[in-house]
Amino acid sequence: MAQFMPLADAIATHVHDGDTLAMEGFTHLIPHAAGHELIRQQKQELTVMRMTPDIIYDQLIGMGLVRKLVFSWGGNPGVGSLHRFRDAVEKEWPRALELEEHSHAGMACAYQAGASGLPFAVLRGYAGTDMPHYNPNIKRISCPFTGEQLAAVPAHRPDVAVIHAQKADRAGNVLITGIQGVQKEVVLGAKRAIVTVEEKVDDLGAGFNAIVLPHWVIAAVCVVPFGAHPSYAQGYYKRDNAFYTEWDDISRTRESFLAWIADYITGTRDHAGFMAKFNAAHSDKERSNG
Amino acid sequence: MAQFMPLADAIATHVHDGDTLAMEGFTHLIPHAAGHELIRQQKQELTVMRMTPDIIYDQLIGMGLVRKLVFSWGGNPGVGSLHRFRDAVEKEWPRALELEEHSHAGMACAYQAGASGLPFAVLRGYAGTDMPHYNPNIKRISCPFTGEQLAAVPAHRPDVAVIHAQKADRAGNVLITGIQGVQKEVVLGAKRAIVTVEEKVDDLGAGFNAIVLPHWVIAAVCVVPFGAHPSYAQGYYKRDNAFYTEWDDISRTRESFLAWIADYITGTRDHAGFMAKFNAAHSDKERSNG
Amino acid sequence: MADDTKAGYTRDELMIVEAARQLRSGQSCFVGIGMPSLAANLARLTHASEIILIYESGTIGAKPAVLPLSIGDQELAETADAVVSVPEIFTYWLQGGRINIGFLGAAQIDRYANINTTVIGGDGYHHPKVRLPGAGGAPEIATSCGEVFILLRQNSKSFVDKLDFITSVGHLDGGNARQRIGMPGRGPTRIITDLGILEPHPESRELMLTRIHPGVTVDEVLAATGWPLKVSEHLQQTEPPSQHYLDVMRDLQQRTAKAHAGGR
Amino acid sequence: MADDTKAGYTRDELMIVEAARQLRSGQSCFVGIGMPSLAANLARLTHASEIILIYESGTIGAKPAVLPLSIGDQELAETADAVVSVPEIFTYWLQGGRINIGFLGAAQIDRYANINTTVIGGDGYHHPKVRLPGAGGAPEIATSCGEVFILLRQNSKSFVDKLDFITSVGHLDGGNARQRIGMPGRGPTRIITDLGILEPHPESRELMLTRIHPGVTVDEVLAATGWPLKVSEHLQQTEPPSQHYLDVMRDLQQRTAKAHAGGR
Repeated sequence: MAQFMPLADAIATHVHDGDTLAMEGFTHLIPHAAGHELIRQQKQELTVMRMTPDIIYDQLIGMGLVRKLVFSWGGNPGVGSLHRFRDAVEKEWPRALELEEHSHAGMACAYQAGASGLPFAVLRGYAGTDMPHYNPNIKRISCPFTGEQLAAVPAHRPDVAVIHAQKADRAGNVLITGIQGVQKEVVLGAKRAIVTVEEKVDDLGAGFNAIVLPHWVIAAVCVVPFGAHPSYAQGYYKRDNAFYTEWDDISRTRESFLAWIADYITGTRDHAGFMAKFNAAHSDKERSNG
Repeated sequence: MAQFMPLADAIATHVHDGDTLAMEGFTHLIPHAAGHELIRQQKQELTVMRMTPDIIYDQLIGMGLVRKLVFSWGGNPGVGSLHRFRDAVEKEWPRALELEEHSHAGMACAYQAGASGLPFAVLRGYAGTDMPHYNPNIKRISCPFTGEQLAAVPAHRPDVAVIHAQKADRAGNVLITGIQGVQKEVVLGAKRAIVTVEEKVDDLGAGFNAIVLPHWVIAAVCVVPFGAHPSYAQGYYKRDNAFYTEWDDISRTRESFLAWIADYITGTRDHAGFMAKFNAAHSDKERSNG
Repeated sequence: MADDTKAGYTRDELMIVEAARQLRSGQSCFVGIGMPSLAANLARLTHASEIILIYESGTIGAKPAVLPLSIGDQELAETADAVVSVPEIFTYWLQGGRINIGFLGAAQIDRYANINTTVIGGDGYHHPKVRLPGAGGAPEIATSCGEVFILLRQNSKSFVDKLDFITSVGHLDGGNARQRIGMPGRGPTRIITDLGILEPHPESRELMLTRIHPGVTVDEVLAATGWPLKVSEHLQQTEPPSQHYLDVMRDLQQRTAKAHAGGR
Repeated sequence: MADDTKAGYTRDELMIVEAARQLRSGQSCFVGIGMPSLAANLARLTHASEIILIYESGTIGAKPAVLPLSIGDQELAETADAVVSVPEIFTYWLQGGRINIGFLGAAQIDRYANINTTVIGGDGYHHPKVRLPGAGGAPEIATSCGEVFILLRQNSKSFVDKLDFITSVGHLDGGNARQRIGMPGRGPTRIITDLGILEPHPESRELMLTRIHPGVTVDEVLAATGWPLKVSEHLQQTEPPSQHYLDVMRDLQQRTAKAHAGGR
């Protein structure tokens, strides 16, 4: 049953050192505030999974909190490389990073299998590629009717799913509007789910066939306005494309990265503090640029 | 690409004798008008699949058009038996009926596999039951990671899918609102899809995450008001529960069944004719009862 | 149907009330049409206001004001927290292990609570005397729900020594048979009939009569069972239904009849 | 980047226009961010108004007024005919065989149009010199689309004799290798570069230069290819881009830059 609580409490209560964590969101609704809170609380030895480990995981990796990454595309969308991810893989800084690498289809199907209570998923994929040589979690399976050879991947069953959504009602039912990614699957496949939302409302106003996650599949709901920034929340705010570009500079060197984290993440108490600082700095910047 | 055409033309063009046909709709949006048209056109030797072959298939079976039925629950919902279905199985009237019998989960997963372009589906089901003894399309499969034994069923890939929906826009994009059943899966898994709709509109008015089938996965769209009657269309008309009860009487004997078909189906030219006759008869009846 | 008793309620009414009393707020409950739906909604309207009703049509958290006549009534869709596809309800929700209680009926049940809803008599599956509707959602409800309640009037036609067909599995041939074939759920934990309640023996899993309804004798139950039914040493008597439960149930039934009468 | 030519357009512009010209109305096209998205939207805004653009974020039939910066921009969701989940886009739509054309880029490509977007150099997969983003949707786009177009600037760093890693399959080691391993799609049918167009030989499937862009010499193409590139006996020259296509493309790019500049 969903309990409303501050984000810091949700992370402290539901995320433990060594957990496998999936923070999903497909460009839209990426739970950045929750990622920042993991850094503030210095959660250790995490296995993190995500189709598109973008800035949110670049930060966790750069801070050395991640032991293993399960993923399918690790870049800064529309900008280029994730420098902290590359530094970890290429130079083992700040530590070596174990990789389990899939395709998008493999990840999506593994999440579906997790949500479906199945131990594995079947897809037509990976054939002829080098990916199975480096990922023992990609196997072949035969169709018992046609004999066709297909790929099998084990289900993703993370300890904790973290997603961001637009609204929760008083009972903790959650509404997702717009691009929905794999959020339903990761919540239903996880042992515990934390959902940050833009706001708590009396009535979701959800039509038929809207994407609603009922309160009883969620452990904690946290009201965190702008909780997806610099990603976007349809109906609330746009993607901060400029910050994705800035991240390329911030994250390029270890020093500038650590300075930014010290300033914006460990140097702020919570997401409201982060947003206040961020907005102040960026309105200054715009003024100085103007 | 969807073409608008009269229902009679769609059935004549896209349904051939011997085809495998799936007319889906889960209580809601059952494509009865299309079923009637199959009877008017006397399509022969059909294999028909449907999770819940209710009145619509009872009529096809009673008219001897069906060679084989693939299904998971064959009753008159909330009323009792399907007498024509029972007569075919128990007495082989008007002909023997081959059965391929699944559970709902098995059927739903087989449709998903069809839509997914996979040759089979995996589910945790059927274990310990007698169903696999009578259905060679239920096999066991091992998880390549855990060794768990699961069930496998072949994908459903019907020649023709037929569904009913609320609206189509001018391009032939179709909106389904409310209980959506397996309609998306059966359309995407079929070689050709016929969709009957309550009305053609300029703009579907579909919100984010609404169930929209794009025009380019549909062969024919037919505007057929009340095309789901006696089933219902959310936002248009309610389920005619009284007719489901009446069907128990109509279908109980071969004679009364054939008389009803002669009167209402082969005795009418199209669905508008059927509805006019049906409404006239039932308003008379109500008067005579009153 | 059972007769009215002097107590002011029928045995069917007692059966429904007793089934409702087994449910608790917060449980997720997979409900079929008919008696299970009546019992689950009675629970929701009395002591278990926060029970979560899930119908296989994809309606999650339905709160119908009147009982549905079909598994996909618009009343269910209009009152649900979420409406999802039928494949999703069977994969993510049922097989996904999200359902605490599954409610089943049956045409036949055996001593290990295996059930038949497929064929009866005649010359086997291909030439039955009576062709029943078939499996529906039952096999996987029986497999994947946390536990299963079966609601069924008790007589020697329905409580049989040997099923004509195993449609859905209870405890198979007993013992730890479910675990052996990898079934995640605990299977049927109680069979609620118009005469009493049967529960599986903790080890053998053979059904035992553990509770008997007021006004029913053990001999009557034994006569209504097609095998030598074991009776618990600690046989208890069911609480009679309270007037409040009877009132709520009858009111729900009347509202339902009224709502569906003006159907056309 | 290619220089401006006297012709009044850059080689990159010619590459994009040429890619757009390969597309037709009515085709369903799986599009990534960047050059493929630019080419596909250019086609939509010119000769192929009824082309169906599908992005892996689940947006089907997107008609963006400006180019998306990410695969899941709200512009895509707001203009799409349908928005579905990411698992659905990969299962029902891509693997389901509903996509005619898949558009891919690459870091490296070999003579059979196999591509690498995973790692380059260093000491193999575990200790690469350059860690690239990885597979994304490419392996299954390459598997399941009716055919695949690859859009890539041509030079000897990207057109290599041997890939450091096979991320997505083109024609493997040639011949009927795709059919042999059960791939439904035809695989890469054309590689559109800033120098010309390469197509697989009908039998060997080895890439051949079949068209060359205006102002480019065959020697230049050979020098930009890390293997001895075969040249078609019927080598043709690409049509220069019409002013209309250039105007529409530049206008789209300007609108895009303007829309995204005011981002915060």
